[in-house]
This record gives sequence, C-alpha cells and structure tokens, in this order.
Amino acid sequence: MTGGVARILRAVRGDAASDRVVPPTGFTVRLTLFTAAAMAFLAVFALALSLAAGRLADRWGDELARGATLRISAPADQMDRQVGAALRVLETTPGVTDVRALSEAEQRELLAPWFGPDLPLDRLPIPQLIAFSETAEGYDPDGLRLRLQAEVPGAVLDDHRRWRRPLVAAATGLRILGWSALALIFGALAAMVTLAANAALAANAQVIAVLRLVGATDDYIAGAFVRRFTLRALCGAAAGAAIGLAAVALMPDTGDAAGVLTGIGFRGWHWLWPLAVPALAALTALLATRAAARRVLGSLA
Amino acid sequence: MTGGVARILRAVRGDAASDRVVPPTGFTVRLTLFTAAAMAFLAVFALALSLAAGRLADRWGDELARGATLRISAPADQMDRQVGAALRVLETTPGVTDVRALSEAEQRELLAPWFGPDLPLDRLPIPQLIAFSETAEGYDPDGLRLRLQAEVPGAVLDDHRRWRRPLVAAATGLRILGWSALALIFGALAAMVTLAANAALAANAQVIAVLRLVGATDDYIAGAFVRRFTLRALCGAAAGAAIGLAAVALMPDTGDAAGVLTGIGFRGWHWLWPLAVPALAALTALLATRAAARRVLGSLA
Amino acid sequence: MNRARGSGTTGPVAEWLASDPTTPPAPMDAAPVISFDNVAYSYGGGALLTDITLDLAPGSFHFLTGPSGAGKTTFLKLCYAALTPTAGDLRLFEQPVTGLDRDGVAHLRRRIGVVHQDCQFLDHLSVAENVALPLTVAGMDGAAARRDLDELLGWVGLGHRRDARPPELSGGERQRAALARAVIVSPDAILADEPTGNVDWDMSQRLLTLLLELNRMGRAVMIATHDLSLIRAAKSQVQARVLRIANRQVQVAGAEL
Amino acid sequence: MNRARGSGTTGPVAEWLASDPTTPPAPMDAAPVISFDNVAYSYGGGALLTDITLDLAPGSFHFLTGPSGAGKTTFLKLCYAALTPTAGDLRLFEQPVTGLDRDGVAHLRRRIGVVHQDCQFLDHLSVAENVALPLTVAGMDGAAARRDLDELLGWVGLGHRRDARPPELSGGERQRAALARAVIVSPDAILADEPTGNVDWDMSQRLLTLLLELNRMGRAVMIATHDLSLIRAAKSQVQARVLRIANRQVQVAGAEL
Ligand SMILES: Nc1ncnc2c1ncn2[C@@H]1O[C@H](COP(=O)(O)OP(=O)(O)OP(=O)(O)O)[C@@H](O)[C@H]1O
Ligand SMILES: Nc1ncnc2c1ncn2[C@@H]1O[C@H](COP(=O)(O)OP(=O)(O)OP(=O)(O)O)[C@@H](O)[C@H]1O
Ligand SMILES: [Mg+2]
Ligand SMILES: [Mg+2]
Repeated sequence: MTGGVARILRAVRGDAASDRVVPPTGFTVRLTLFTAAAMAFLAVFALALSLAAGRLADRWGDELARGATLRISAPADQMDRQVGAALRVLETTPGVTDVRALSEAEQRELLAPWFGPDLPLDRLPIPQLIAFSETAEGYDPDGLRLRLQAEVPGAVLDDHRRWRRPLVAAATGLRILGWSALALIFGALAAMVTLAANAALAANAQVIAVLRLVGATDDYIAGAFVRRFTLRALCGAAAGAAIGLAAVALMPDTGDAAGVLTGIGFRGWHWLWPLAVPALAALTALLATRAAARRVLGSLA
Repeated sequence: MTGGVARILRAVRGDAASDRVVPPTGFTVRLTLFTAAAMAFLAVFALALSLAAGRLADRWGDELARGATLRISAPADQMDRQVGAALRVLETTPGVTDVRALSEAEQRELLAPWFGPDLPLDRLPIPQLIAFSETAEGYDPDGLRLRLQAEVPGAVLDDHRRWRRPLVAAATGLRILGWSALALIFGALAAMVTLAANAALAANAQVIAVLRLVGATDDYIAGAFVRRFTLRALCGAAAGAAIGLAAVALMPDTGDAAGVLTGIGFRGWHWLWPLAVPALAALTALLATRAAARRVLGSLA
Repeated sequence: MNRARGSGTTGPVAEWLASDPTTPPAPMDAAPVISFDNVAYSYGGGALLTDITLDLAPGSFHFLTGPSGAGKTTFLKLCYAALTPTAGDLRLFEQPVTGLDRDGVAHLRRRIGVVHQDCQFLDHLSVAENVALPLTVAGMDGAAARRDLDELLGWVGLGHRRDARPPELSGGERQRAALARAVIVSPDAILADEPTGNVDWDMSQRLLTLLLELNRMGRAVMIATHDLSLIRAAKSQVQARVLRIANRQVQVAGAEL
Repeated sequence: MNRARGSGTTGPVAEWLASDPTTPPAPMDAAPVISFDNVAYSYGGGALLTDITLDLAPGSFHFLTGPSGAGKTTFLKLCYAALTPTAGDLRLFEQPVTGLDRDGVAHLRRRIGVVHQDCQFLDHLSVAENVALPLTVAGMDGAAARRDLDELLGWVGLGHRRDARPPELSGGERQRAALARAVIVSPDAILADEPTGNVDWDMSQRLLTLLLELNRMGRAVMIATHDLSLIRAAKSQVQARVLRIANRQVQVAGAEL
C-alpha cells in the first residue's frame, strides 16, 4: 500500500517535460474543472444539510423527545403525598432521570400565555407537573403507567413518544439522505472525471502512439494526464466549495423556529468539513484518471 | 422564428445515412447521457423542494401567521360586556376578519394538556380567548391596541407577527433557493453538454475534414451530432427524472409536523412538472450542441 | 462546360473502363473548369505563390511538379477551394471562389474528386463505405452505384479488402482507396496529390490507366507528383501538360520532361 | 552487441556527417541486432508472413521491397515490437520479444529509430520539439543535444521551418522531420518505411546520405521502399542487401536489382 502511495505522490509531483508533451486537452479538462466545481458546490450543500439534519435529529432525539411530564391532579390535601409518591416511583424507574417537580414560578410561566401573568395559582385546583428525562436506553412507559396507577391514582403520564418517533425518523432519514447525496455526488464526480479522462485519452490516441514510438513509458504518458485532471479537479472543487460556502453563509438563519433547511449552515468545527471536499475531489479524480489511463494505454499497442 | 423551429425539427427528425457517417462518439456521448441523468435527478429534487417550500410559505403566510388572539381577563360580572365590546372593536377594524370567541369546549381542549380534561372552567377565573384572522392586507396592531385600551381595559392582543416575518421570509427564501437551484442545474447541463459536444467535435476533426472534402454540407454534419446529443440527453434525463421521482415518492411523509424537507413531494397536478424535465433537458442539449457544432464547423476549413 | 450531372452519370465505372479509347476528347475551347487570373497565395509570411495565370480546360491532363515544399499541395488546395487566394481572381466552374459560402463550397466539392497527400478516411466505416462516401453524402447510393463500386474496388486491387477498416490497410492500399473515392462520382475534375507515392510501379500504371480513361471521357485531371517516370509513362499515352512550381511561379515545363 | 549507450553518444550528428567515410564498418560477426527464427505473422485471417529466418547484424544495410500490401510495414512493425509474432522466435538486441513487458518495449524503442509510413507528430509542439522528442522522453535534452538538433534540421532542409507546427508542413517536409526524429539519438537500429515517398530525387539522395553515414558508424539500417532507383543509388555506395517479400516469404533478392 505504501508503494502505491509513493507512486501516487510521484505521479502528482509532476514533470514539466511530460506535461508539455501531452497536448492541452481543451474541452475535456474544462469539463472536469466545471464538473468538479459544480459537484463541490453541491457537496457543500449536501454536507450542510446532513450536518443540520444531524443536529436536528440529535436535538429532537435528546431534548424534546426525551423530556416527558407527569401531571398529578388531586385534592389539595392529598397533593403533597401523591407528588412525593410519584417522585419516588419515577426515581426508581430504570431509564428515567432528572426527575423534578416544577416550581410554582415555572408553572405560572407555562400558563401565562393562556391566563395572563397574574394567575392566582394558590387559589386554583391546578395540577402539579413533574418533568423528567429519559436516558438513551429509554424506559418502559407501560410498566411505569401500571406502577403509577397503583401508587399515584391522580397521575397522568404524558409520553411524547407518539409524536417523537416520526420526527426522529424524519430527521434521521434526512441525515441519511444528505450523506447518500454526498456519496452520489462523489460517485457522479468519479464517473464524470473517468468519462472525461477517457475522452481525452481516446482523443489523443495519435499522441500516445507517437510517444510510445519514441520510447515513452506508460507511467510517463499517464502521469501527464493524471496530473492535469487531478489539478483541474482540485482547482474546480476548491472554487465550487468556496462558492458553496459563501452561499451557505449567506443563507438567512432564522434559528430553530423555521425547521430544517433554514437552519442549514456549519457550526463550530463543522466549518472544517467543506475544506475536505476539494481534497476528496482531487483524490477521486486522481484514482479515476489513473484507472482510465491504465485501461486506455493497455488497449493501445 | 418558425423557420428556426422548422430547421430544428428537421435536424431532430434524422437521417440514417448521416447518423452512420459520424462515428460513435463514445465517451462524450456516454458523458452526456450520465450528466443528463444526474442533472434530471437533481432537478426533480429541486423541483419538489421548491414546490414544498412554496406550499409552506403559502400556509405560513395564510393560516398560521394570520391567526391572532385576544385574551380578555376580567371579573366575572364584567366579562360579557368586555367580550362584546372587543368583538365590536375587532369587527370594525380594517384588515381583521373571522372574529370568533372561543367556546368553552375549545378552551377546555386547549388547556387539557396542562390541567387534565376535567378542569372546572366555570369555577375558575379563566380568561376568554377571541380568535381572529388577518386579511392579506393586514391590520395595524398599534392602532388596534390603542382602541382596545380605551374600550376593553382587560384585553391583551397576542400578535403573531413577531415570529411570522422570519418564517415567511425563510419559506420564500427556500422557494427562491429551489428555483435558482433549478436554473443552476439547467445551466450546468447546458454547459456540460456544450463542453461534451465540443470535445466530440474536436475529437472528430478528421471525420469532419473527410466529410467536407467529399462535399457534405455543414447542416448534414452538424445534424448527426445534434441528433445524437439531443437523443442521449432526452434518454438520460428521462431515466434520471424517473429515478428522482421514485426517490421523492419513497421519501417518508411525516405530514406537517416535521417541517419542510420531510414534506417534500408532489401534490396533485404538480406531478406533471417533473415530466417537463426531460423535454427541457433535450431542448437544452439541442441548442447547446447546435451552437457548439456551428462554432466548430465554422472554425474548420 | 457547366453540364448538369444527373443521377444517370453516377459512377459509371463500367462505362469508363470499357470506353473506346478513340472517344474524342472534350473540346478544348469550352469554358475552363478552373481559371486562375493573377492569383497569389501566402500562408501569412512571405508569398508562397504569385502571379498564377492559368486555365484548366475540361478534358485536359496536367502534371504538377516541383521540389518538396514548393507549393504543389497549396496549389491543389486553391483548386478545390480549401484555401482562398490572398490576391487575384480564381474561378471554379466559372464561379469566383470569393463569392462562395460554406454550402457553396460543399456543393462544388461534389464536382471535384480529390486525393489528399495524407489520405484520410472515416475509420469506423469499411473500405467500401469509405469509397462510396461521396455517393452517400450526395444521396446517390442506388443499386447501380453499388455495382460500379465493386468494379472500381476490383480495378484498384481492393476487392478482397472491401470490408476491412481503413486503419487495417497498408499505405499503398490507402492511396488506392483514396483514388477510388475521388473518382467514384465521375467528377468533372480530379485533383490527385502524389497518388502513387506508396505503390509499386505496376500498380501506379494501373492507377494511371484509370485516370487516363476518365480524362478521355472529358474529365479534367491534375496530378501532383515528383515521380518523373510516371509523367513519362503518361506522356506516351495522352497529351499532358507539365506544370512546374519554381520561384513561387507556376510555369509550363518545356519538352525536356 | 548490447553496448550501453551513455549520454556521451547523444545525437552526435556533427560527428556522423563529418565522419571519415573510411571508418571500418562494425564487425559483421557481432551478435545480431534483430534476429528472426522461423517467425510467422497473421492479422487474424490467413498467415501474412511465414518462415522468416533472418539476422540483421549491427552495421548492416537492408532494403525491403515487395508489392503494395505484401507485408513490408508489417515486417518492420515486428522489428520494433509493435506487433508480436504469431509463431517462431524473434529477438531484439538478444531479448526475446515475447518476454518483454510494456516498459521493456518502451526502453527498447529508445534504441531503435523508426520512420512510420504515415508520419505522425505531436501537433501542438514545434517541428524542432518534435524532432527532439526522443531526447525529451529519455531525459537527455542538454545543450549539446540542442546544437546537434540544429545541425540535423539544417541537413534535412527544415532549418527555416523549425518553429512551424507539423500540420503546417508539406508532405515531404513531414517525411524529413520523421527521419530526423528517428535518427536524433543515433539509435542502434534505424527502420524507415518509405522515407522518400514524398520527396524529390535530390532530397532523397540527401536523406540516403544521412542514413549511409549512420550505417558507416555501425548502425543497422533497414529501408522499406518501392523506389528502385533509390536502391540502385545506395548499392553504388554501400554493400546493401535487398530483401523481397513475395508469397508470404522474405527472400534475399538476387543481383538483378
Ligand atoms: N498551414 C500552413 N501554414 C503555414 N505554412 C504552410 C502551411 N501549409 C504548408 N505550408 C508551407 O508552405 C510550403 C508549401 O507547402 P506545400 O504543402 O504546398 O508543398 P508541396 O509542394 O506540396 O511539398 P511536398 O512535395 O513536400 O508535399 C511549405 O514550406 C510548407 O511548410
Ligand atoms: N491491422 C491490420 N488488420 C488486418 N489486416 C491488416 C492490418 N494491417 C495491415 N493489414 C493487411 O496486411 C497486408 C500487409 O500490410 P502492410 O502494411 O504490411 O503492407 P505493405 O507491404 O507495407 O504495403 P504498402 O507498400 O502498400 O505500404 C495488407 O493487405 C493489409 O491490408
Ligand atoms: Mg505536398
Ligand atoms: Mg507499408
């Protein structure tokens, strides 16, 4: 494998003479430049989408879905006892964590939109809310319900699962979509560079024949093509990625309110990801062109 | 213009002899096929995204954002009078429509998540909610507040505008993004087909020289190339669009809950849109190849 | 002459090869096929050819000689409108070349058979299809044409190679195929650039015979060559004029050849 | 022979052209440059060449003749490993060609100068760069090589065209450039396929002189041609053997030539 890497490095390092000996490959190289730019642009978007979807899936999965509430309605004299019992039950339920009875201030804040800020909570038979989180393993809601029924008759478990599943599935699906779009984009880039390199090599059959006639080795001939396509893919992809990054940065960021796509963008070290796109595009072009060159040269006398 | 169309039709209709006379253009035609397929696939997705974003922007603009509420907290004996006054004020405010006091059942339903279903609404000093919609022209919230302050001292106006604007802007931005992605995709297709056709023509300089030598006209030579690239673009785009449609149809549809991307898909007659993609791709290829052929042939003796 | 060529005259190879050698040549006073009037040509540097004034009559037979690089190929290219004079007046079939658009040139080429010095073919078609290409392009490939094609391929010794691809031909076979392609439509003028550079003496005599027969049917023939023995052989059979390019001028060579 | 060619022997055109014509030829009993042992070749149909048994000694001079399509080009292609025999044993510089990989063939080509029948060039490079291509590929293009290049271009009459692109050359100029390219590294063997098909008599004598000088320096030379006068001219100056391809056999022609 290291031998292969050394060969690749040697191939990329370049040789001015052999670069000059292979004619400017005009349209096919321009095509590679353009394709790499377009694909890098799309790759940056797909990357941003995947990362945003990943963040969303994490958030939905972690915060929203794992937060559940228990509502206890009871006559005022039984309230404290039932709340205490419920807290005990929850704390001993596997998969349940962060159990906490909401304070009066918190309950008031939750209700303010409906009743205004000056609701006389103490004079109302308002239920007590207990918030708790779910660990990654989750808990068994049916078992919990049964235990509560026995010990805390006034408790109603509000399990967010019923609308959690499709949401998390959607976000995960989106993330998969993003990554497969990325794979597709690089596959398309490889296919296009291969075709372009093939076209360039086929168009230069006479050049190759002349070079073979005067004693040029396959590596010498292929090297010039490989370097040229790799360099163009790198440049094109760098330009495309830069434009893509600019476009992503310019997208209006409306925060969480607006859902998935408007939350697109890179956060923190995620900004490093798009920098890998040109490198990956160049590597793709290098391997694709090498394979094409090897095949075409082998088929010529 | 009709002369141009007739020429184009004549060019597409084909001529077996001239098709045979131009050699199989191998990689460049395969490149066109592949590019057209990839671009059509992306175009279908961009189309679905645009249409979904359009639907979302409409919905947010119409329903959600235009719904506002008025909350009236008052002593029980003044409640009816204040509600009546508020309704009158709202009904005479320009830009306000669909004014309606929420029924007891509706209020109960809204509060059930918090207090359980058996809340004694009649025994509680619960505020009365009045829902109303906004016409397309909108209303003046400051003016309304002033009038309410004077006539209905217990009223609080809950104006959704503060979070309506960014949402609608985001959806509209998304729609614009989708359509510009479409334009970009077709631009990229045109550029790639032009480059591929140029590469094919350049690679066939000898063929063109031979054909010119034996008396072939430019139309005869160009026709074969144009037909070939147009046909390949059509086939490729049809395949790509079909795959894209299948992918869109297979995406999990989680309804409104999940925001934008998961709501992607075509509704009703919108399914006709993606059918236009292959036709447009073929037209793009036809024009691009014709331009390229004309340029290359003109530059050869 | 300006005789309209209907489909009836398409590739009548059988006719030429069987034609009575005593058929009178076309009248030499008919309108010239190609007419140079004070023509000059330059590739951009100094003038390569100057002061060419010359008429090629229908039914005439010309040789074109001169050292390598003198401008023989350039002169022929002027004759089939691949190059446009940089000065002077050049008429092909009485039409000034400067007034021709690209389609005009294309249609003119159907009346002129050309053998290029570096014979080029469509490598994806068979030899027979390549030779028949002028018929295909002009939409004249009927059954009669196909019979003529077989006969012509046989004459130039390519009958057994008719289904080969051009890259599989030997150098001399390529030249013969190029000559066959140039004469398949029995064009009014035939311009051949070193058509016998790669064939042996016997074959060059065979090719010369073919051109002589066409000439006897009234076609104008011009052969650029540096093969003096070919010129001598032709002169014994036809009244050929030898043009010599020297000092940027095209001169009629004397009897010394 | 198997003499290692260091950079000191790179393109010493000055040396060849100035060399004393009395330099003794390389010993004819040295190991053969090319050695055929019962070799046969077929393009897929019937055999084109059979039973070739022949040695080309260093310093030998051969002509190869035969009618068009006999297999001259095919024979030369066997000699520089562009084709592999379908039967028999062929050795180039004592290496069996069947044992050569693609890089082996590439390195072998640096010891053999080839003039193709259809001279091909790199159209984006100048004539001088094309002629120097074997030096470039072998990484030997120093200052001395460049001086030799100028001299060689002058000898073949291309000094004034050195900066032109190959498509701008005339047919004969291309052949001369191809010959110059074939001899620039002063290779051990020179194989030329119709090198004078498109040049006039004077120039063909000049090219022959160049090949004769190289031969006198010990290089093996083989020229495929149908130009009998060229063979006659050479035979008056060197002890050349004439090979004739007939009936699928390569025979040494008698004194009748
Ligand atoms: N496209 C071109 N651009 C510039 N110079 C050219 C071009 N084509 C030919 N020449 C030059 O013009 C001169 C005449 O070329 P031409 O091909 O007419 O010669 P020729 O008489 O046919 O020679 P040959 O017998 O070698 O074929 C040559 O010196 C050649 O290099
Ligand atoms: N690649 C090929 N495939 C099949 N047949 C071929 C191929 N190359 C050459 N031939 C045939 O082999 C025969 C010999 O060809 P070759 O080129 O060796 O002849 P040549 O002696 O050089 O003739 P010339 O003097 O015309 O150049 C010819 O009939 C030719 O058609
Ligand atoms: Mg010439
Ligand atoms: Mg040959």
